[in-house]
Amino acid sequence: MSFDSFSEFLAMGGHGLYVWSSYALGLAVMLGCVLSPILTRKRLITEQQRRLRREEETSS
Amino acid sequence: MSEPLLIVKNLFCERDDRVLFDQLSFDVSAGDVVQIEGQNGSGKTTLLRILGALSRHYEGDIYWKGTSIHDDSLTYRNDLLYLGHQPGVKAVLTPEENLRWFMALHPSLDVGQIRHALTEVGLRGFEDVPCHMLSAGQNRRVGLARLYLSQALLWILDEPFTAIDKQGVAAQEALLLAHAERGGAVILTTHHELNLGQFVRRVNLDKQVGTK
Amino acid sequence: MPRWFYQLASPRWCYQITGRLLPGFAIAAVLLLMIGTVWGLAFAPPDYQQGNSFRIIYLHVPTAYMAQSIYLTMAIAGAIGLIWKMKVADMVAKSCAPIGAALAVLALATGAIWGKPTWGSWWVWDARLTSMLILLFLYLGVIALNSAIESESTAAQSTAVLALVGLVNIPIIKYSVDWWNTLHQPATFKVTEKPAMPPEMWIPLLIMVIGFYCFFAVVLMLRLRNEILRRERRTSWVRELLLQMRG
Amino acid sequence: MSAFQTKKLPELKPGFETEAFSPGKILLATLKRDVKLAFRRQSDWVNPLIFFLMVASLFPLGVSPEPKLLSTIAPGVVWVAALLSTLLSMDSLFRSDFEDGSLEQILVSPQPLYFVVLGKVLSHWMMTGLPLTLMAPLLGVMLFLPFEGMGGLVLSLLIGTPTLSLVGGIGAALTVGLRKGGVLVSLLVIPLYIPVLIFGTAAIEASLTGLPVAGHLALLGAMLVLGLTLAPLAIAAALRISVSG
Repeated sequence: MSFDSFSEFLAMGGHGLYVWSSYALGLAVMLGCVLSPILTRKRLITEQQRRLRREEETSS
Repeated sequence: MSEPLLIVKNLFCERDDRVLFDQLSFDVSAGDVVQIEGQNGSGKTTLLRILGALSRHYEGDIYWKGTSIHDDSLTYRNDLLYLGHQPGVKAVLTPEENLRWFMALHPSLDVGQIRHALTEVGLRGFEDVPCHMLSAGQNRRVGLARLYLSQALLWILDEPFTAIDKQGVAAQEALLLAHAERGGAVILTTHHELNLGQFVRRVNLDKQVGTK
Repeated sequence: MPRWFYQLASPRWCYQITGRLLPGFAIAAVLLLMIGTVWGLAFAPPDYQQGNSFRIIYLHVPTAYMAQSIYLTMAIAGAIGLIWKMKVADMVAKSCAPIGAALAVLALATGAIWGKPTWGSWWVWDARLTSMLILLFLYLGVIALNSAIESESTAAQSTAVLALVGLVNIPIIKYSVDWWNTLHQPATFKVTEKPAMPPEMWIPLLIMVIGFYCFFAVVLMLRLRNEILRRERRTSWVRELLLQMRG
Repeated sequence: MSAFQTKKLPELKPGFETEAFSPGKILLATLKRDVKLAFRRQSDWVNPLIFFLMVASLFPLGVSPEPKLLSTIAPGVVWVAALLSTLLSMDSLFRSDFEDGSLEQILVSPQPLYFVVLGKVLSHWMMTGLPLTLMAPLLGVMLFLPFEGMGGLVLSLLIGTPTLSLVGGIGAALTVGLRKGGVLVSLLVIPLYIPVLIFGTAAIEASLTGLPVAGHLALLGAMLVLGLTLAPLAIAAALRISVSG
């Protein structure tokens, strides 16, 4: 551990704002990267199931 | 009979989620005039572009003299004359200059024949007029003049008679026939009722659509 | 061609195998990134010149590195799609571009934030940052071209050509920017060029890089599976899959 | 049948075309044709030149008319203006051929596309890059570029602008089938232009400070050689893809 206390850890030797905003940004971008395809998948599947249902109705 | 020149095997093509044709097979021999029929949007132009090796959005095989057209595309293009939807005529050039460019692309043809070809399509006296001053039909004729110059075995013509008057159409039909008689082959689409009677073979694309 | 190559070419097989691989890679990514971050933030010693702001490199360097290797992946996948007409390769190439662009943006942003305490300004025309900016431009071009072309296969082929042209250009761009930088800039110290980085500094960096590779794999597979589903929606196996999901 | 006038066509000679073909001939023919076309449509090549002049004259107005400042930014300004006006003319390289069907005719002809493409790009350069190079000293004077820099300016543009045409041709070929290709070409191509810009301006700066210019020009030349060999291949592939779509 290179920090003596938690508050020092947060302060990052006066550069806390820079370090923490970087990591927050990183987390946000990475979450976005993961969430966007998951949401796309959900939308895609509902769309296609709606299409399937429509086709079943028209064919029956 | 000898081997067919062009063999089309199990062609499948899909556009915008729509199957245009599936399991389409036919062949073309020397002396054939083949008309591709079908409603608007049935894929006539697409098929001609595929046959002209311009589009590769298909599955299946096309053979020219026994080899796939993409394996030996140079031989195929040597034997091919393709006239597309657009006549390929530059508006700012004169008919003669346009044909000279065609001759540059096919360097072994005889440049001296240009005047003769233009006369044949009824453009005598218009050799030096820029094409944008000519009518749509005359522009089309500039494109068709290539038929008189070409030494290609296979002609692929997409709506060659668009904007051409009745006399012109009759002359062109005779030309297609003459080409077939000298051992060439023609594949074309047209909305005109061809007066070639028994000489024409028809490939209908409409039947392709309904098949599941 | 070996058998797995043909199998890989089958979207259906690809969908199934990625489905099986996903959880493993996801767990690995989360673990590695967490270990690397905690180690880098809390346990690695501070840099003797920059103090604690150097801890940003645990994010900046891996993302910058990933942005480059994703471009390489994209170009290679594009080339495979172009040469062997392999649909899955096209889809991989298409899925790569947005991930690479996102990581390039992240690398630029963290670089800028790191620059403020280090150089005293948000943006410095440093060789690395400038190259990264140009890489981002290349990504944006690829994405723009892909979205401008309606036909899927034409879009895939065109972007593959563009990606390959970009790939040939990247070394030229890099060389010219490095050279331009030394011409115009007084030399600034660079943290990554310091000869002796102690192991407790670079081991977490290595862990982060591997973690980011896993992360890339996860996002790539997620995107790839969407692409497969969308493009293969008319096939019977997707239909069955949809029916199963309905329960 | 009797309705037809009988037609006579010359006999077909199989394998007739394969005999004669030379890359030099088709390159020259393409060059001639495209230069002729450009001369008939003056705006195609005059407009980018006017644009070049106008962009360069915006800088004194936008930055400052102070000679000292202008002379320091002059190399960059002239090069950026040259780059932008090349881009402006890039979109039309294949577009008219695509629209009137000439491009299809080229693709189905038995000519190697490489040389036709090379001919088109060279003629494009002759109608944009070359006049830009000849006009550049005028801009240099307007921007107070010292006389020592003129040699570097003209030479760097002379060697650098063909590369711009070659690389831009790739962008033009990729977007030729699209309705709104114009801005897209710039997006695709600008990042690829950066090395040319860097070494082009560096050559001018070197000649200003009396340093040897040859090294920079050699690098520009190397890029040109690389472009001449690889760009037509990429353009040809891109054209086939675009027309196929």
